[in-house]
Amino acid sequence: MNQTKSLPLKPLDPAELSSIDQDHWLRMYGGMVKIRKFEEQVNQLYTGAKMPGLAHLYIGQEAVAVGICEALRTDDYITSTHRGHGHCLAKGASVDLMFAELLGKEAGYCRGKGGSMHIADQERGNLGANAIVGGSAGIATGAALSSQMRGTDQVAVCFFGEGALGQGFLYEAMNMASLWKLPVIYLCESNQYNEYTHCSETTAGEVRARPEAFGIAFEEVDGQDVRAVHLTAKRVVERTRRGEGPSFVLCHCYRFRGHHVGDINRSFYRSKQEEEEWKERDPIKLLTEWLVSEGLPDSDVLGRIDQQVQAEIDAGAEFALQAPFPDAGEVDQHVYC
Amino acid sequence: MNQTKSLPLKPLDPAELSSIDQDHWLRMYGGMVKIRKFEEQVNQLYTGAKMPGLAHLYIGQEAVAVGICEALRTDDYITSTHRGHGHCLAKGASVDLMFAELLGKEAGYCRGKGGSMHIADQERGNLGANAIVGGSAGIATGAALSSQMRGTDQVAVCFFGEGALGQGFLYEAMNMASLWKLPVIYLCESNQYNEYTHCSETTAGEVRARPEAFGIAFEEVDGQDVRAVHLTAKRVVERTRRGEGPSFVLCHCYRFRGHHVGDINRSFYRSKQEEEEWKERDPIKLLTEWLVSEGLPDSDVLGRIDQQVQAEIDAGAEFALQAPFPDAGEVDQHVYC
Amino acid sequence: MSTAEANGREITLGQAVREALAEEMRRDPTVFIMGEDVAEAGTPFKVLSGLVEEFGPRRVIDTPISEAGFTGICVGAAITGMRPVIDIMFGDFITLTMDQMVNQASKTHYMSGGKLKVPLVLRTTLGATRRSGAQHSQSLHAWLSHIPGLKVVLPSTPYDAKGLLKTAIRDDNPVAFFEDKMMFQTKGPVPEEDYTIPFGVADVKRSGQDITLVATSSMVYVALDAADLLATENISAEVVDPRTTFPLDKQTLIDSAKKTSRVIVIDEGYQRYGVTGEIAAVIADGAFYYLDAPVKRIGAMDVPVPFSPVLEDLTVPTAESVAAVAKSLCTGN
Amino acid sequence: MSTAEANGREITLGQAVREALAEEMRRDPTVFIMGEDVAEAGTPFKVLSGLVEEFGPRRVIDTPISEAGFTGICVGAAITGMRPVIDIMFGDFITLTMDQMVNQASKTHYMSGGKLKVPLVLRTTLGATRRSGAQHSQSLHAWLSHIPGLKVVLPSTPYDAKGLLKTAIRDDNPVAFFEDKMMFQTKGPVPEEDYTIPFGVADVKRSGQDITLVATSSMVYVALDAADLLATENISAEVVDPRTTFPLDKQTLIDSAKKTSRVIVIDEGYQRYGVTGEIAAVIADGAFYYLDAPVKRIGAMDVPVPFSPVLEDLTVPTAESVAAVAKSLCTGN
Ligand SMILES: Cc1ncc(C[n+]2csc(CCOP(=O)(O)OP(=O)(O)O)c2C)c(N)n1
Ligand SMILES: Cc1ncc(C[n+]2csc(CCOP(=O)(O)OP(=O)(O)O)c2C)c(N)n1
Ligand SMILES: [Mg+2]
Ligand SMILES: [Mg+2]
Repeated sequence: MNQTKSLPLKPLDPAELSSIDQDHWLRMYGGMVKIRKFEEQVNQLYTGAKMPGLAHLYIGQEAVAVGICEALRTDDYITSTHRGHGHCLAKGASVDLMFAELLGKEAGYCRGKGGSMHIADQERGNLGANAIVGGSAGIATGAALSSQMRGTDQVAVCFFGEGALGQGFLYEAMNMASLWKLPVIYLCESNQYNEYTHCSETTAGEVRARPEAFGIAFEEVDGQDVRAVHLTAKRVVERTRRGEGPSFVLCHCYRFRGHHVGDINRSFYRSKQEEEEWKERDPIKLLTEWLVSEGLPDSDVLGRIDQQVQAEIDAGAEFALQAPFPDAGEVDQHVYC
Repeated sequence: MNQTKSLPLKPLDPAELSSIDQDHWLRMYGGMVKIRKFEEQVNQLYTGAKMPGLAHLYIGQEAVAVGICEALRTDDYITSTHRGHGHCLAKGASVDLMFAELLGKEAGYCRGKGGSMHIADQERGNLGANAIVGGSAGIATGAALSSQMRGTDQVAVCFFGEGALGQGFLYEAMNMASLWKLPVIYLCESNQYNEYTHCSETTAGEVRARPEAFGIAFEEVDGQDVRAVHLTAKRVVERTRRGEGPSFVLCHCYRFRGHHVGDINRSFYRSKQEEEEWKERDPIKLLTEWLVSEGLPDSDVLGRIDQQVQAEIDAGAEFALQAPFPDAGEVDQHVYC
Repeated sequence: MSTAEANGREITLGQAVREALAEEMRRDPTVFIMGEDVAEAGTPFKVLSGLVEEFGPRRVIDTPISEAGFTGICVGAAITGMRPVIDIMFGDFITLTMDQMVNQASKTHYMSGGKLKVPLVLRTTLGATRRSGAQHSQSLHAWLSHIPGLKVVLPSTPYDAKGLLKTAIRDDNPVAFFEDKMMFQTKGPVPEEDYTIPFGVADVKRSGQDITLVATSSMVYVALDAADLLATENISAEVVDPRTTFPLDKQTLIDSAKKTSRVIVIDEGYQRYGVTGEIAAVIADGAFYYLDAPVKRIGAMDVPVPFSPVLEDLTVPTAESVAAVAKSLCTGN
Repeated sequence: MSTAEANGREITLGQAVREALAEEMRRDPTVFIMGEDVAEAGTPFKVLSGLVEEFGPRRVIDTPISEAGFTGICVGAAITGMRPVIDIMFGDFITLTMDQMVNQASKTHYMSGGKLKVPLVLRTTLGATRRSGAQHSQSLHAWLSHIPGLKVVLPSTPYDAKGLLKTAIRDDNPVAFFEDKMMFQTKGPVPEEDYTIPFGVADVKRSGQDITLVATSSMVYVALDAADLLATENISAEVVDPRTTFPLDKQTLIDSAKKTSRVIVIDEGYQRYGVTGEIAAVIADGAFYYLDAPVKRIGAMDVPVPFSPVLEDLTVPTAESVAAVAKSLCTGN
């Protein structure tokens, strides 16, 4: 069954919707397409044995990263996960330096030392992807404490998958965030699976009750619909910036591909049918249909965006492939400041 | 203000009350008196420099340990805390071997190797006190899993102070206990303070909402009233034994003394007045008044119990003082089986 | 029992681990497995494939992502009569289990004066060069080797893995069992018959006269390859595998050092304050009057493991780096 | 700046720590303290008494009992411009912070290619003989010394504690700072003036000719007392305090060993796979051709720390045990 059908999701408020002009929606369309094409390229690089390590694709979840980050300022903070390419791009990272990092090149965001699971982009407030599930809950919460202490109005968004709900560390951080009214948003991307195990086998009770138990405001949204995600994000981010304390946003979504590129035969943990049903609600398709129904300036504006993005992706991948690896001398640099 | 006044506590059900005969209440009276006198003796031994280390007295909380353990079988499991003398005694440990352990003597329950914070009494299902706050949540939950796997109907009770609510580890254990319907009872003794910090400064939201968020049944009880604790315990233990899954019982109580014996000047964290108000609800006093009002077989039955207990305590302390320390050769025994 | 009795039967290290688990689970109904994606998925490394089909989900238990929590639950189950085998996917994640392993499991028997015991096995991985980045590539076995009350096993061959894992499961103490994630496909002779390998018995993987190479886990292959390189220079290297860092077979290590008078200790953990320091100190003390050269150590470079392959490969010991040091020790320059 | 300039001013190690914190908090508004019962209570050891009165509850922050959680929060605060000083009451509880210290704090700078930094200090305690039992008596500094990206400090005197803590707070890297809980009342000369002590510089606490006693933290006093005992037997012992296990001042240790040709390494951590192994290996290698005897090690006995005083006292190095070993090394029997 299509799990989103059973979700208690509110219809969108037309007034709120129209408060955002079409250009902004087109921006988000471009942002989602960029993530999609970036990941398709990653898939090619990986299967073409050009990319080492592991590749956890964000395809299918684009609406979450874009809907949230479009509501943030450049100086707002995010922390990300092993499935972090989408968050990184949505926060404004450039494609070429990301590809370079994924290929372990010196031109990469982390000089090739971090890799896919550790990209950080300080200039845009991305404090880094994290390969420890739940591991960044403290970093995001601490960034929020720091913003409060320094008297800035920066907001911190902690992206994590629903698997992180298993880590007690998350509740320790949420408890303190609530006690100290920190400007942090816990952004749970519930794509239904912890690797190969369905979240219903790992999560007792109601997810919403967990943040609420720590006095944290809860919101739930259809993570396949960038409009729903973004409208909620705007509200929550404003509230958080005003100093009203932490929130928890549960985004119901789905990863269209395997847990990582190598996860091809998925029938032992989920059905083709389930995958197909979710793909009917492809976030890019949904936004496209709505934009078209709303009427576009000219018919191929979306096509032009697709082309621009594709060109950027091609150039970025090419740049990364050509870029040199770090010198051997780099290996023991940056262990200490 | 007297915090229990503001608590949402149900009046006792007369039917339930009368389901327990007076002898049993007298047993519980004796059990509480034993803990009280044991701890008074510990206080003397400690201030008399006869007992090494730290002494965290249970005085004031006797109704919790006794009310719960009187609802358990000998083969049921408990795990305990740094403030564990009461749990240990209520589960049936003998006074002399406990004193011996507290003094580091070979005759002690742990051959003097454990001490006050680590007494274990396997024969009576006491899997041990624990000096890591929240540290035994896994042990109790695992004992419940083991009972389920071995097909026995043993129940496990995890005693912990409200300070342990700060440890994420507790939520990891509760989540799995709920998922797997384990026969474990999380027994939170909320004596209001984590050492020298009031729990309101360390606990966001509602305590009851935390176990409920993990799908765990919640009960709340006046921890100063052994009748309330015991009636609740009976119900919860039966339910748990029937295989209905984990429960969480919040007992509102108060430690009458310092966090440990050395904690004399407490005015920086709590007022004399608050202490006095709570002492009005001394669990032994409350039970005594009720028993008297109900009518006792003869007027000095309680006095006789007091004397018997005092004699046991005196003899136990004397035994421990006379008992020899372990041989030097013991030091590297029992590191491995 | 020895590899000889395998008469031609070869299996991978991953299969050896699975066979040990399956056979012990058949032998003893109190043995069970708990961890993330251990059941249908058989772990991301597929080491446990098939076990849930034979033993069912009550004995091969998928958990939430709660390493501390399920390790603690297994401590409790072990104290009360079960024999859990904990699966921690990547060795880097044992950081999350340290309170339960070190403050609880390792001390329970002692603190209870010998009353309680904690017969559990924590299986996890070590080893770099998988391009997994700094949080999925560490070899943290030195930490657990430091803790009284724990035993630590580092198998290097399928034969050792099977025999040592059976011993670990039958042991009444908490045991940490580290498998190199790059070795799961390594093949070797393993007999059909039931056998165990005692802890604290080092194995001489190759005997030699001129220098002793003490190596753990996959570093044994690095050492063997180095020995081949050295042989071409007429240097005869002995390769000794302690197999367990605790209990440590000091005598065999010291005897080999006395025989060859030169020693290099090779381990994939961070070099400083790690396994190489302890073993080097033990040998330098025990064989002091026999050594012609200082005991040398080659651990992983003391840096977080970098992602970039060109950098990551520089952080681990190699046959070449070992042979180079060995040669300079033997030729005295 | 040196103890000489104290001109008579003596304070306890606890006071020295407090002074360092207060002075750094006045100097730098980004420095703050976080931990359990650190504010009004000033910690159970009263080391922080008075700080909340001066700096207020926004800079001296009481936390829930969530060691992992607030350590992680401090990592995030450090990455974003603050300089947290984390208070972990007992060193045994660092087990709960290992993922944040080791997988996050220690690797962030490297994994980000040098972009992010984590200027935090984790202050905690070590040391036994307080009758606190197996979970409140450990000295786990070897663990953090093993991890690239961390620096580890073990002050032995009030002077060193103040100067090293200031250096730690001003350092841009994550630093673990271990204070022996039995040493808080130890008095020593400390100047009024601001001073810092660089990391990686060992201090010769007593100079001698016949044997080198390398000792950390409170073991320095054990070594000094042993040196007094040895003096009565006309054995002149040199006592060297590394002060930081990383960075480690190998040169000073090796030079002392070359001078005396005999060495004992004394540390209160568990002996096996700990600090003594690393330092002994470094010296045995670096001073190989100068040593007249094997480098000996005296760590804590490899057992969980027992509660009973008669047993606990047997587990730690003493002046007598050190002197006995030293004598046998010097007299060759
Ligand atoms: C602490 C920890 N435990 C286990 C893992 C291995 N692991 C990597 S991803 C993953 C599943 C995460 O699921 P979720 O949080 O829902 O994120 P998703 O992959 O669905 O985006 C696991 C178990 C890890 N990286 N960290
Ligand atoms: C993990 C851990 N952190 C800190 C401590 C130090 N400590 C001992 S008791 C205590 C307060 C515990 O409060 P609570 O759980 O309410 O138990 P109570 O003392 O009130 O009975 C603390 C912080 C500890 N023992 N373990
Ligand atoms: Mg998921
Ligand atoms: Mg309390």
